Amino acid sequence: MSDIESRQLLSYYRTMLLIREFESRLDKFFVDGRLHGTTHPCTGQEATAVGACAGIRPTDYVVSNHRGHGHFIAKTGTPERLMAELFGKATGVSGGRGGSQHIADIASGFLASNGITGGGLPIAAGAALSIKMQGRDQVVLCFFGDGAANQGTFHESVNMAAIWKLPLILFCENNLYAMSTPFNDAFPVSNVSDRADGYAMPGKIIDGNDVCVVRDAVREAARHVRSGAGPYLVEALTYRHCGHSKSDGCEYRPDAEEAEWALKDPIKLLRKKLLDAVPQQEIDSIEQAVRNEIDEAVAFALDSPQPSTDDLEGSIWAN
Amino acid sequence: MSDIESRQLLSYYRTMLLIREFESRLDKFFVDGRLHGTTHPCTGQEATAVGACAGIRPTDYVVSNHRGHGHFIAKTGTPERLMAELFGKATGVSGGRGGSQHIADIASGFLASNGITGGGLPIAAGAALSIKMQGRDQVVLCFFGDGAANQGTFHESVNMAAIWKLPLILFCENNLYAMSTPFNDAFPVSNVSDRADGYAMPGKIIDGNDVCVVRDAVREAARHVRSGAGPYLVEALTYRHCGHSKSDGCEYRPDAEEAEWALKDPIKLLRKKLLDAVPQQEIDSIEQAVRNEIDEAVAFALDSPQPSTDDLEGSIWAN
Amino acid sequence: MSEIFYSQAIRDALREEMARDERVLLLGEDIAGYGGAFRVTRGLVEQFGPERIRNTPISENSIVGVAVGSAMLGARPIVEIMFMDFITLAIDQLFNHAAKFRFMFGEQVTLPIVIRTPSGGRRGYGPTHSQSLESLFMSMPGIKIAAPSTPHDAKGMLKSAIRDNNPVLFVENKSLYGTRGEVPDEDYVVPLGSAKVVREGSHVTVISYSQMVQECLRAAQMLERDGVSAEVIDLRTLNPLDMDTLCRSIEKTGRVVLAEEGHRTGGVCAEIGFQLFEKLYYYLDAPIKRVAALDVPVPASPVLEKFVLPDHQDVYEAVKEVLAEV
Amino acid sequence: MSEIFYSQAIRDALREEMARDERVLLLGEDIAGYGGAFRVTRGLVEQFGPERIRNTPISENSIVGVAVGSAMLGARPIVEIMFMDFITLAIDQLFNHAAKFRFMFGEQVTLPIVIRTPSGGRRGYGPTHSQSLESLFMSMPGIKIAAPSTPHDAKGMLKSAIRDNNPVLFVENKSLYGTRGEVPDEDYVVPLGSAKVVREGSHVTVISYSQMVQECLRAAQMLERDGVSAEVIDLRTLNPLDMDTLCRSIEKTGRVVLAEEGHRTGGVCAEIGFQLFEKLYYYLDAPIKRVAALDVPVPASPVLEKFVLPDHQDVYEAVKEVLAEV
Ligand SMILES: Cc1ncc(C[n+]2csc(CCOP(=O)(O)OP(=O)(O)O)c2C)c(N)n1
Ligand SMILES: Cc1ncc(C[n+]2csc(CCOP(=O)(O)OP(=O)(O)O)c2C)c(N)n1
Ligand SMILES: [Mg+2]
Ligand SMILES: [Mg+2]
Repeated sequence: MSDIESRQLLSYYRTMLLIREFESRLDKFFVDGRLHGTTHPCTGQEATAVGACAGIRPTDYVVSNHRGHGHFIAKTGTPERLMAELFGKATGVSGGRGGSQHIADIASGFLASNGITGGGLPIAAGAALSIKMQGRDQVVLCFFGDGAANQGTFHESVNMAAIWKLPLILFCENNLYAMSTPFNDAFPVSNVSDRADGYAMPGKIIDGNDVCVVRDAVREAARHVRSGAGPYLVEALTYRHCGHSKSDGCEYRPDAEEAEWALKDPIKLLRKKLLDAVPQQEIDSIEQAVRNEIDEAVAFALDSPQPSTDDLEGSIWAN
Repeated sequence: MSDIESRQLLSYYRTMLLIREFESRLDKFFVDGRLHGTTHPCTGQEATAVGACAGIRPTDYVVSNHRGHGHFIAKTGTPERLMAELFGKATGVSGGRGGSQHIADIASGFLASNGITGGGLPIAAGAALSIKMQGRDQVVLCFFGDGAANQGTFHESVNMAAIWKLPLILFCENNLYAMSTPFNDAFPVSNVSDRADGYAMPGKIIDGNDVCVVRDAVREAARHVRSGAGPYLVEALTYRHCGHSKSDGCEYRPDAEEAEWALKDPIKLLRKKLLDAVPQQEIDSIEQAVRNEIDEAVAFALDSPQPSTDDLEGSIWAN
Repeated sequence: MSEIFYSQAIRDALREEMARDERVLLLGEDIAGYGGAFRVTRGLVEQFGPERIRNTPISENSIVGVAVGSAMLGARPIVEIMFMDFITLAIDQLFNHAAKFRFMFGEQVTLPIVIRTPSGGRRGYGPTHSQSLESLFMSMPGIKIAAPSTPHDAKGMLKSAIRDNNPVLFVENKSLYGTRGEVPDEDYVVPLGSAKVVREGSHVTVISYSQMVQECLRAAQMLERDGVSAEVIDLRTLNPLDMDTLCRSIEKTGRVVLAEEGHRTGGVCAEIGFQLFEKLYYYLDAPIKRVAALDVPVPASPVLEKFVLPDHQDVYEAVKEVLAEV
Repeated sequence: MSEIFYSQAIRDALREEMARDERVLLLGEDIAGYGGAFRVTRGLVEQFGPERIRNTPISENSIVGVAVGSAMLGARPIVEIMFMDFITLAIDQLFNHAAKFRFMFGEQVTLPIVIRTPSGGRRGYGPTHSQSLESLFMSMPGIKIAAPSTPHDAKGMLKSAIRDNNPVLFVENKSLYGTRGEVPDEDYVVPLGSAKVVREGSHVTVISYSQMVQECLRAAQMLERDGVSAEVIDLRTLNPLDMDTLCRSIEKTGRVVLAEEGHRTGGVCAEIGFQLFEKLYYYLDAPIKRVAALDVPVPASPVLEKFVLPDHQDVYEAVKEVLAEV
């Protein structure tokens, strides 16, 4: 492995760990009753978030969904204001108004996440339309789940993106379940990408737990869509290591399946790879740095003020 | 041609003529200002209506769309109460409340038509679900246009029909335009049926102007769906000989294209075929009978009373 | 009588009606093994099987459309929309199909459909998982609206809704699922279209429905300590409205506070208030006040959410204001 | 000044704003060559090309979603929904996305989006092509609602809507397209949020918007013959509401009739009536009356449609009733 490569892998590792640590810290806060509401953790799916964002340029855009913490941290690089958002604080990315499912950081190109399954797809297509009409060379990377692919918005937006050849990467995190519903109960075909032909676009199935595979696939997709050839579907197979949301014990998943995917933990796999290339100590220090960073994010969130209630109704309108 | 065959063709011919005469009479009434509102004539598309209904059993069901006069006459066999509906009379199939786009004749298995493009697809899937759950052996034949195939409801309903293996025939009348929009402006693929694979269902493209071809394709589809194998898409290529609705002069269609399709007029084609098999006089007498039948339908409509306004608000609730 | 949870009352009604009438089926996302996001349908698939407790893909508009089509051929479908916020996706099938088919097809069809859905906030779920959208349905003729506030009414009204031959929107405020109450052990129904005086009083009539009834009752207790006797009425059904029960009370009290969890402007209270005003202009001793959510999305932050959503304190204050009018 | 059709006024506003600001684009079904079902956008594609006058597939919900996404990156999209009835399909993108993004993302984005759509009946189009669904939007914070009744206001308000940095629902009652009126030749705007006294009077205030304003004016003429002086106010914008203009008039007349083409129950009048009642309880000399459509789908039959929809005769009678109150 070249040095550049190992630096890159270390950087992916760091971000993936940051995401995992973020989610696991949240989990503790929920258990301790320090957070309420709910959240959809992405534990186990760190390679899709980090790999996909590594495959686009910093100036490109991301549209996310309900399971968006990983996407956010991968795209923006920092967990602080997301942590503050979870705590409902004024310094949160959405000023505390959105919470876990409703986050945006326009300055970093993280356009929107939303609690409506499938709702982000037309939004992403619209952003891509603006890019195209303005003659810019950015792309939009839209994350959505296998479950979202059965919403009418998938069909409608992908069709529009295809006829207008919009720079849109449709990145499906197929984690085999939509909430409790196994893929095969909701689809008559074996893969989401079996539908790509129906929109005359490429559809590629990849290992979503290998961050480099994900990055490379998205790079390829980005090249394609940036060239004006229209949308490109990447279907990344992955698995969440946790319940759908806080209240889910995952009784619907076979133990053997969970065990099998535990072995494919993207962070473990990457760590193993790294151990061949860099000294253990370097990895250890990243792990420590990540814990520190999350500690700091928590401190930031806790220290932050509550949002103001002044003229809340007035604030709904832009001038 | 066997005698049975020629009897059958004569019967198709009669119904197709009935539809055409119905539409052309309506047209006159609109021009004369005796009807207002609007209507979507199916002139030129008589073979799809008649052929498709000939391919299912009388006990099967039909769900229609905004361009539904032909479907209605083909399924129910009679234009009288539809004519009364167009005149807004109490004897109309919908009691005058629905008008051209909102018709049903449950007793004849004509379940619904509706003014919402794509709205009938989930309705048809639901009807098929009831059939399946009740262990009956009927099928639902759902008419929709190429334009409707881009609505989210197409995707959602076809997916559900496919995973549940519902007895649903998806009959797409692809008349190359959705209102003024040519097929290729709205689709990135060449045919609606290019999407069938994405739902693991058969998708068959046929000549929609040959009534026998249509009938045979729908028969085949009916066999398939009745056997429990799930939905089946038939895409019938056809053309309307008229504007989308009353106010449409069709400036968006090339003259050459219109001329080409005029040659493929399904009624002319069938008449020619029949002339080889039965005496001209028999055809003439059918043509006369059809005109009489429409005259009678008009007389029936004109003689019928206006709908009552008594307790109109109360009538919205079923007991 | 047994004391059970609101969610259990709903589950019992479903179970009993499904046992009673094999045409009844359930459609919704994750309603089978998982039992739905709020576990209301848990255990039903074991008894009735996956055909009748039917998990659907995530396709709200077409799920409702499928229900409509199935009802046309004799089924009595119950749809669970996981959060009321997602009903926005199904408005076309609800308003242009379910609500209209019977009337516009000259009364040829009946559509016995129930749409069950959890409404409301107070859980920090944020803007797309906390709404109370009943008011959208107030203006669409052809769909009944039920919104019970107790386990007793939830069970009895859901049975009525299932046996009703019309589309019924059945609103279950999610804060109610964990509340308990007495429910008869034998079969009973609570008819749709009847409001209920849940607390008698003489100085003011406080009218609400769903979870806000609990807030109103709490406010009434606070008011009692101040010597104010508040009559509290639970509307229970928003369409059809039982105006008679309201009018009887107001003829007595002359003063009214209306309360709902939805947004203030264009809400349920506006319609009810207007009707009361039309009917009781000469009986009212003071203008009607309404208590409702601020006109902004329901924020996730606990501080903001509490600020935006109305509660017993707001009801209490509104009553005080109404009583202060000359 | 030139006398032009309402549809021409809209077209002129579109043309001028598109020439003025290249970020403005139009999205909708058959809006390019065909010019839309009502030919309102006819001729624009020749001037601005198919990129900016962009025909879409039939996909209402995602068309609105695409507009939202494009607005996030600097476009100023105008969506035409061919009939207001079809907006039901787009309620999710409108209510959970367009209306909420600014607030719920902590004011990071502005969404300058206009949704133009023809409402209303009186053409025999039947239940799914004749609705006036403004009231749905009354209860959703975050979307302005404009509904002009004259070519002058249509042009001036559409310009305001296009220049506004918020989502605006722009309602064009289809009966108005063929009406004519004077329109200034130079650039002008009519601000959103301002109602207008379109006829002065002293006995009663008649309040309406969109096509019903014409019915009210006709009723006012009939009333004049009876010696009744009716003040007629055109609301023009339903959100935000200009209550001041209404209150000033009612403080003078003491009597009010509200009129809309939508369904009576849960309609626009309920909200406005309630607010008037809240604000003017001590000024009103009689209960407010409302004139609206019956609570049934709008039938196709001319006889039934006329029976269901309100017109000048209904306004006339309502005023008579309000004046008869002691
Ligand atoms: C419109 C809508 N319907 C249903 C839900 C509830 N819901 C939230 S996530 C989810 C499953 C989504 O599955 P998938 O798209 O595969 O994403 P995953 O959760 O697996 O990441 C469901 C049903 C929702 N939020 N929005
Ligand atoms: C939801 C909805 N959107 C738009 C329309 C307006 N409209 C009526 S028919 C039509 C074109 C439909 O095209 P297609 O499905 O191909 O059927 P065709 O008219 O060609 O038979 C359109 C856009 C509608 N009625 N409903
Ligand atoms: Mg999934
Ligand atoms: Mg077509």
